Amino acid sequence: MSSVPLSAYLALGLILFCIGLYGALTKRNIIIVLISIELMLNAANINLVAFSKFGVMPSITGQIFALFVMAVAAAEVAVGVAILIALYRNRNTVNIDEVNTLKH
Amino acid sequence: MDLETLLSFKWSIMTPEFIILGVITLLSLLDLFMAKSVNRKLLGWLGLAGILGALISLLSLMGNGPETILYDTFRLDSFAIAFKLLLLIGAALVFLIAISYEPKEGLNEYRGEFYYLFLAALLGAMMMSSSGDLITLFIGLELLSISSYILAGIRKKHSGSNESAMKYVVNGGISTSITIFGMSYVYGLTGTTNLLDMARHVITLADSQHIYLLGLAFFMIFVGLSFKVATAPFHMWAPDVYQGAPTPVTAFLSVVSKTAGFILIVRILMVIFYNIPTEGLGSMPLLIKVQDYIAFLAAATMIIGNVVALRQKNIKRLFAYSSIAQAGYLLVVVASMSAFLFDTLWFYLGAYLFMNLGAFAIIQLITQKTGSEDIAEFAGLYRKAPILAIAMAVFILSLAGIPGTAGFIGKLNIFMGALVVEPAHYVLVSIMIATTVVSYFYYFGVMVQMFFRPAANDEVKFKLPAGLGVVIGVCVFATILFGVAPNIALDFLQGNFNQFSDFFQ
Amino acid sequence: MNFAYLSILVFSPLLGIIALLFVPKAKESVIKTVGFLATLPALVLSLMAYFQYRSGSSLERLDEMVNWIQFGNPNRLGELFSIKYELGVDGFSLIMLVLTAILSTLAAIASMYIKKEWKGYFMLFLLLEVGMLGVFAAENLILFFIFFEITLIPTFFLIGKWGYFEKEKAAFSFLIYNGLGSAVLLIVIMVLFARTGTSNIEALTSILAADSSSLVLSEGGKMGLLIAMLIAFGVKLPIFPLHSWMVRVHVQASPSVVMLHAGILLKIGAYGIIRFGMGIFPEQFQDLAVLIAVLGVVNLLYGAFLALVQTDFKMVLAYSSISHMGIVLIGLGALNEAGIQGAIFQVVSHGLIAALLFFLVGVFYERLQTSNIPNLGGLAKGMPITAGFLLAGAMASLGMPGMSGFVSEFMAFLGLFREMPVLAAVGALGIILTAVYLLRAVLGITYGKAHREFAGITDLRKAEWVPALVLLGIIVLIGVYPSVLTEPLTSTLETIMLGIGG
Amino acid sequence: MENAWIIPLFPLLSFLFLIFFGKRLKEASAYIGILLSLASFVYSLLVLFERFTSPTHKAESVWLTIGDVQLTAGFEVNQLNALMLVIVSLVSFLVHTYSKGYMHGDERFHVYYAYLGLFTFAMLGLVLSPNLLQTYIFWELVGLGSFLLIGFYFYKEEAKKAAKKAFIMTRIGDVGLLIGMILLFWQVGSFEYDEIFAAVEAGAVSSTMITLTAILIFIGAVGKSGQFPLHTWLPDAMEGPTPVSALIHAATMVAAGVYLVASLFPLFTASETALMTVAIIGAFTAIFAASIGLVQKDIKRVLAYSTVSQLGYMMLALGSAGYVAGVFHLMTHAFFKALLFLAAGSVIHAVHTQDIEKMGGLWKKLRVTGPLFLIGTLAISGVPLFSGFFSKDEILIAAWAHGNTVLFWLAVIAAFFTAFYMFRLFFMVFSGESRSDMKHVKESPSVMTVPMMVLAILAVVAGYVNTPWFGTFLGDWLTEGNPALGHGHIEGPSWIMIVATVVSLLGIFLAWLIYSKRSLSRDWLGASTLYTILYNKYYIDELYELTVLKVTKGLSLILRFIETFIVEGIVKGVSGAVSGLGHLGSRFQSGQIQRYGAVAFVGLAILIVVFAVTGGYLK
Amino acid sequence: MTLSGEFFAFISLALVAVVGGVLLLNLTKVVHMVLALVFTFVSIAGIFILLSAEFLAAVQILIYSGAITIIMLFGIMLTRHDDTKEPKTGLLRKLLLFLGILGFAFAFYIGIYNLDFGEVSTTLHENNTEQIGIALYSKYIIPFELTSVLLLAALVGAIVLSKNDQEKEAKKE
Repeated sequence: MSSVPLSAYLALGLILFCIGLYGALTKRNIIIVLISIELMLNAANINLVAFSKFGVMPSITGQIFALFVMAVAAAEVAVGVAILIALYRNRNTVNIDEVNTLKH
Repeated sequence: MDLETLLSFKWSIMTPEFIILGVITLLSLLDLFMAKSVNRKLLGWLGLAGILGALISLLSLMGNGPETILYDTFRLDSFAIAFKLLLLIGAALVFLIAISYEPKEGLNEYRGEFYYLFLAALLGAMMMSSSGDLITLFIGLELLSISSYILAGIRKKHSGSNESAMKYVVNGGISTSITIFGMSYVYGLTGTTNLLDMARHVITLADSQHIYLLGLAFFMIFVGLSFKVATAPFHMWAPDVYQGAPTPVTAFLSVVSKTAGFILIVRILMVIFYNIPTEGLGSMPLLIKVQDYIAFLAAATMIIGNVVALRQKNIKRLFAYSSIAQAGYLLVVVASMSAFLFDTLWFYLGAYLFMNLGAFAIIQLITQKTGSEDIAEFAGLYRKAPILAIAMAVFILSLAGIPGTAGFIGKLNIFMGALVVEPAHYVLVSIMIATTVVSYFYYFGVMVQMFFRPAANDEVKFKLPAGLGVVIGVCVFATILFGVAPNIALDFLQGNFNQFSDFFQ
Repeated sequence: MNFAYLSILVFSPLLGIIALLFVPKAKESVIKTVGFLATLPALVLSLMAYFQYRSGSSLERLDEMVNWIQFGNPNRLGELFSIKYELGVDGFSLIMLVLTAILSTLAAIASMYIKKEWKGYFMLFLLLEVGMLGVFAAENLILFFIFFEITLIPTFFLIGKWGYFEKEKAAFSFLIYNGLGSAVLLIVIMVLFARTGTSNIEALTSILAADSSSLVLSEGGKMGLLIAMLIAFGVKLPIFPLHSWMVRVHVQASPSVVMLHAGILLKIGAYGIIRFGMGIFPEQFQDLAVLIAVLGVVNLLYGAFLALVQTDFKMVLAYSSISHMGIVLIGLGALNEAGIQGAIFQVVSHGLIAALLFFLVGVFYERLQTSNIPNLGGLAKGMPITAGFLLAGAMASLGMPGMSGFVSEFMAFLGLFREMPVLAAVGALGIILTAVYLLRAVLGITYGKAHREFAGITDLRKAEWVPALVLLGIIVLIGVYPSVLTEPLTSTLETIMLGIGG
Repeated sequence: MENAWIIPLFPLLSFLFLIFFGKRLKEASAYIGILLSLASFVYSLLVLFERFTSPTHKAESVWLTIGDVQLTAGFEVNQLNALMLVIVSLVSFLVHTYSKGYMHGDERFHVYYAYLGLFTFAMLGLVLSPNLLQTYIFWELVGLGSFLLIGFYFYKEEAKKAAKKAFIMTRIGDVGLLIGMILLFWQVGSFEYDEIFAAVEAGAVSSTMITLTAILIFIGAVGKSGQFPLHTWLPDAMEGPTPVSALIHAATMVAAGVYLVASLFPLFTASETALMTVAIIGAFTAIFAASIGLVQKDIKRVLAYSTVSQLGYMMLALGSAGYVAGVFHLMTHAFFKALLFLAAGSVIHAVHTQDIEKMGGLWKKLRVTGPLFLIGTLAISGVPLFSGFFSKDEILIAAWAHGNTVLFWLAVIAAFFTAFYMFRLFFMVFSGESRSDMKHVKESPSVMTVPMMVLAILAVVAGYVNTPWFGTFLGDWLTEGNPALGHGHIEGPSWIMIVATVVSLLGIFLAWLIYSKRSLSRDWLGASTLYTILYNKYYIDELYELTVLKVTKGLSLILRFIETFIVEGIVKGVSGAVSGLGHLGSRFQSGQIQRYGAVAFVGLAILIVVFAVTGGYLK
Repeated sequence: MTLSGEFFAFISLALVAVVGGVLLLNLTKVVHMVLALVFTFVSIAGIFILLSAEFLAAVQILIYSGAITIIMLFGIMLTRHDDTKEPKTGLLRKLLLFLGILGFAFAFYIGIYNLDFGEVSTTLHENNTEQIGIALYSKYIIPFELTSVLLLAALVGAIVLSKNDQEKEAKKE
């Protein structure tokens, strides 16, 4: 049957998750941060879909779950960008480090 | 599935959700079609009526056994009812605060949205409390989160509000990713998203690798969700977001959203992870094994929340840290995993709801009046408005856990739960108590301002809006009532929810 | 005596609070009268209970019990994990109730020196009285704790708002120390409650007494709880080195508040140690007896030495309180009848004496605006009666026979000399030092050359006579006829001794 | 006799009445005081006469219950008590009377009488006490009375200091008494004298314990009776009104120490060490105080040191097993010393100074006081036929008989000193030139002189109740039925009496040579170091100042240091640490979004790694 | 693991995805980063196809490569997109973060490197879309409907927040 084992997919998911995470936590541009978060969600999707095929009880559920995650991700991005735009209007910056007036 | 099957389900158990959904629709349509000149506060009262309607319908649903629709994607067990009760009461009070919210630059244009986004968030929270399916829970969580992101940023001309929303959305996104990543493993190792099926599956688990992965998944889910309840290590966003967000939103985040987070944590933890054996059938559950980690996080949360609060000058920030600390106390409940877990959690969340919302109502009143969020604005409150000052004192005393208030009974519950188990969590309890004493410093700091310090200007007269008046009144009453006669609540719990025995059915 | 006698007694000051709600803020004399009157029901009721007890009626008839809080499922757990509203008294607590009621009434009179916001003051004052009365009437640890904490908040405000220059600091100091103390106490109580499912003192005593095989609590656990309890009450008492808050409070709070604070609140610590520490953990207490006695001696001498170099009379009294509380510990450490009885006597006696002395401080502070010894002197010239009372108070405090201080001191030492003669001998030094510092201070104030004109300064006013005379009267009464205390205490002591096995 | 307990109540009544209502009575207060003390005296006298015929009476009732132990209070009338009752009430009555004249015009007249009442009450109570505890109680109360009266002139700094000193010094002794008494209690199980004696006799108490408790109790006596080294308060106590000095610091209270030792005599005799201690301290104090008395210039101080010295005599007597001698001297001393003080008071009343250097030639002006003073002086000097002669002689014999040769000679020297300084005093005050500034010297009113006369008579005749010539009536009576107290009369070599007479006459002669006839230079000692040392009372006060006081003060300061820097320091440290932690935490909250996420993730990673490593899943 | 077409497909898709991710981290221009990520998203779609999730693959391309990327680009254009400077992040934080990620990845890796539940033949690839549709509209109707509320909320929110109403206010003044 399949020549690519489950673990390979999971490893890919893990790697992408880590990349996304690193990006989300180090990148300065808020847009990139948001995109990185999307990448993390996508990595989770890979897991879900992979489990859907190779899991304990293969079923369509995993794919459905992934679908919902995508919908959520889309909504989140939309809101994120909208907030960014509102912020940009007031602050004129997209640099995440400059968004630090609330502190201590 | 045809329509007939669809209609054969007992949709009536979803009445509260439908009511909220209906009101959301109604409000959005009304907002769209109503003339600009019409005061949108009307919508607020409408929304409040919706919440109260949902509350009534929820109460009427009480006392039945667990009912489920569509393979547990909706599930109404006593746990759900009990906690939804809190969510609805909290939301109703928040709504009252929101109706009286008058920020400087005006909110009139978005007031309609403001209200129904609250309702959307509430709907998400309600779904989080009454579903037995991971997907539904996740969607509920996201509905709550995304609505909250928008709410936090709804004062879009206010740079603090923007920043707060930005911080919220970025950190929320990360937390979502972490949670979903953990969930994907849980799904993968059980092959289902139905919590009870998962429980049935994992209970026979013997492969240590699977258990290990589930352990990792546990941590991811737990840390991801700790964002929602603002506990360590995912607590740092809270002060900034609370400070920047509009006060009603802060109140909402600190009470309703937090409650929902705990509901979700408890449900996932208790159903899935409590049933995972560590070494084959019948051995110690995984949850017990990681108990110490939770306890550690609880301790860290309490310490951070209470200690950093000492330095705060901004009242909203102060309450943010205070609510971190309170979340730490609640985490102690989770960490102790006693037989009293549900009762304790429910009672404390209830008490917390009243005392914190009451406090926020007063905070909103004062910050709005003076235009500053500095604690010093509370100076001389006793002179200017003695009743307000005494009400605030009641809330603060309750938060500090002084007898005679609901907060004390709640803490008593927590201590008992933590000590009644074997081995007892002496260290955790000690830390909790020690940090409580630390909290006296800042809580009583506010008291000192209100009662001891002279007011900067005695001119300011407080006009108490009806909404806030009701909130404060209800909260003072409830805080004292449940402090003096807690059995009203506890008997209610015992009498109507049958020890949450249907939780695992 | 019948239904809810104790409840009415304990909560009667609430009536005053309610009445005060309807009195306009500015009506000073009305407020003061109402505040004073509100302390009377408790006084009358407690005295009635005392005399009825003396005339042979049993105290058990006063017991009250109502279900209050039930944790968990009552069907499954039954009586376990239920907290009842249980009030009841034995001889010891009855005495403390009477003491509280008396001192509250007198302190209400002494509150005439309050200069501002009388309404708030008296409301808090009465709330404090409720807490204090409740502490002594509670038959149940959790209820005890609740009342214990209720005393905390009004005291915080009373110190912080109506005190002297550094009042806020003192209030915070008070709050944090006592907060910590009560936190530790809460742990102890909750551990006991969680382990045994009950917080009733008697039930706990019998459960732990029957627990010889350490099923409920390990030996170490019991010891730990006792030590924690000692720390908790040690803050209140205060035991060296947990005392610094108390000095501040004594100096900064207004005299009427200090009367209650020194008179009653500190005594809660001793009451707790005797009632709970000794009552619930008698065996462990025996192991700690030496430590307690040593602490007692340390307290006694430490307080005395420090009192010796203070220039503020209030500081002298504050350290003298520390020193005198050492005698309580000495008596407890002796762990025999004489010692324990001495300790209880000292609790009552010091309550009265401290109240008297602080009241007098209030009297002359009100007139002279200072309590600094070098600034005073020759008070006997201008205010001979005040000076006389002051001297009498000092005599009582330093253990002059014929006054209550002697009886308690004597019994405490009598007890300790039996068990640890050498330690007791060291402690006896404290008796000398007490005389030294008290005379130094009191004579410094009353005797010697007057540093000021006393023209226009009146001696004791009529209303001021009452507290001074009543307190001194009781002090002398106990000193001359100690049976007023010993007889009610007999059964309490027997119970304690039974637990200790002596 | 069954109602002997009423005796102390009269003065108590006087005290209570005067303290509450005295203000209105003003000087009429005196009548109340005098009347009530007279009542006491009369009653005491009745009791004494009754005691001659009937046995010891004792009545008690429970005072304090401690578990199974019941402490009692009551009264006992035995020989010693009865005798003391009379002495005390008599002197008290006389002083009450005398004071009416002496204190005339004082604005706190009634307070004075109230205090006198309080003191008399306490003293009579002390005398009647049947047990140690009660003794202790009244022991303290007499101290209180003494304290109040010494400090009567409270506005004088010296009076304040003296009062304080008196209280504290005696308290030091009292603590010894307290300890001794409590230790004894736990040995015997009772405070009752008879039970203690019974236990001691039965050997129920170990001998070390007897010695220890006896010495501790003796410390109490040392404090009260102004024995070395706790004597320094007594001379200072002369700051009080002079009648008070007569009553308290000569006749009664200071004798209480002697009385205490006498009461507990069987205990002391059970321990040779204890007896020896008493004797040595007594003898040493006798000569030590006498030597100081040689050079003092204050009339009352001279008398005070003489009191100390005489008390030493009494102690020596008791320490030499001379129970009768001690008590006998106590009695005679009470009379002649009270007389001397009252006479001195009369002098002071007349000349308004206490400095004997400023006096002189008063013999002619004070025609009553002078002779009375002389009688007293003769009595104290041990001139034959006066009371002092017999009692002192008794003491010397007791010392000799007991084998304390060294102490005996010390006592003899002290007797010489006594005679010398007393006559020095007499001559300086009464003989020689009258000073120019003493024109308006007037004899005291009869209310003052009559009491002195009574005392003078007693000072002469009191000795005859116990003489080797006319029978030892007193001794026989005192020791009757109580062999533990020793014999009523100790036989001694007759040369002792001669020696005593010779030394006292020698002393008088020397004093006459120097101070009256002035054939020897007055300044024979004036500039010498010895004089300075003596004048400064061997620098004992300074020594105490340097040692005890400094050490105490130093300890206090050290503890204050600990208080501020360690006790408070730790608290500050902890609160500082918490606050610092808060500061750190709040700084860490930098506002940077990603830091928050990073913290969360790193936290997660740590949890996971720890879980992986410790979970036991890695194979 | 046999060398098959599927294997090669996986390897190449995975490589593209990872490279895309790494480029995201290392490129300097924002637009480039977004484009790099498009590659990743597309290859993930490919992975989905390998996993018999054709419908998801299509959705992936539509949503991620299409919608989300476009939104991002809009976002970039609406804001200041020439901002390329990357101020130095705290090295310590990067290091800590890196260590954290390393530990995290390692912990997971040892859990999954040989995870295998055994092959069960699935019918996922047959009528994939229909299966999804049926499940979505029957079993998962509640979350599905809830998602619609979620999207509505996001829509409203996005409009409210990004609507530019400054001119209007300017007019008022």
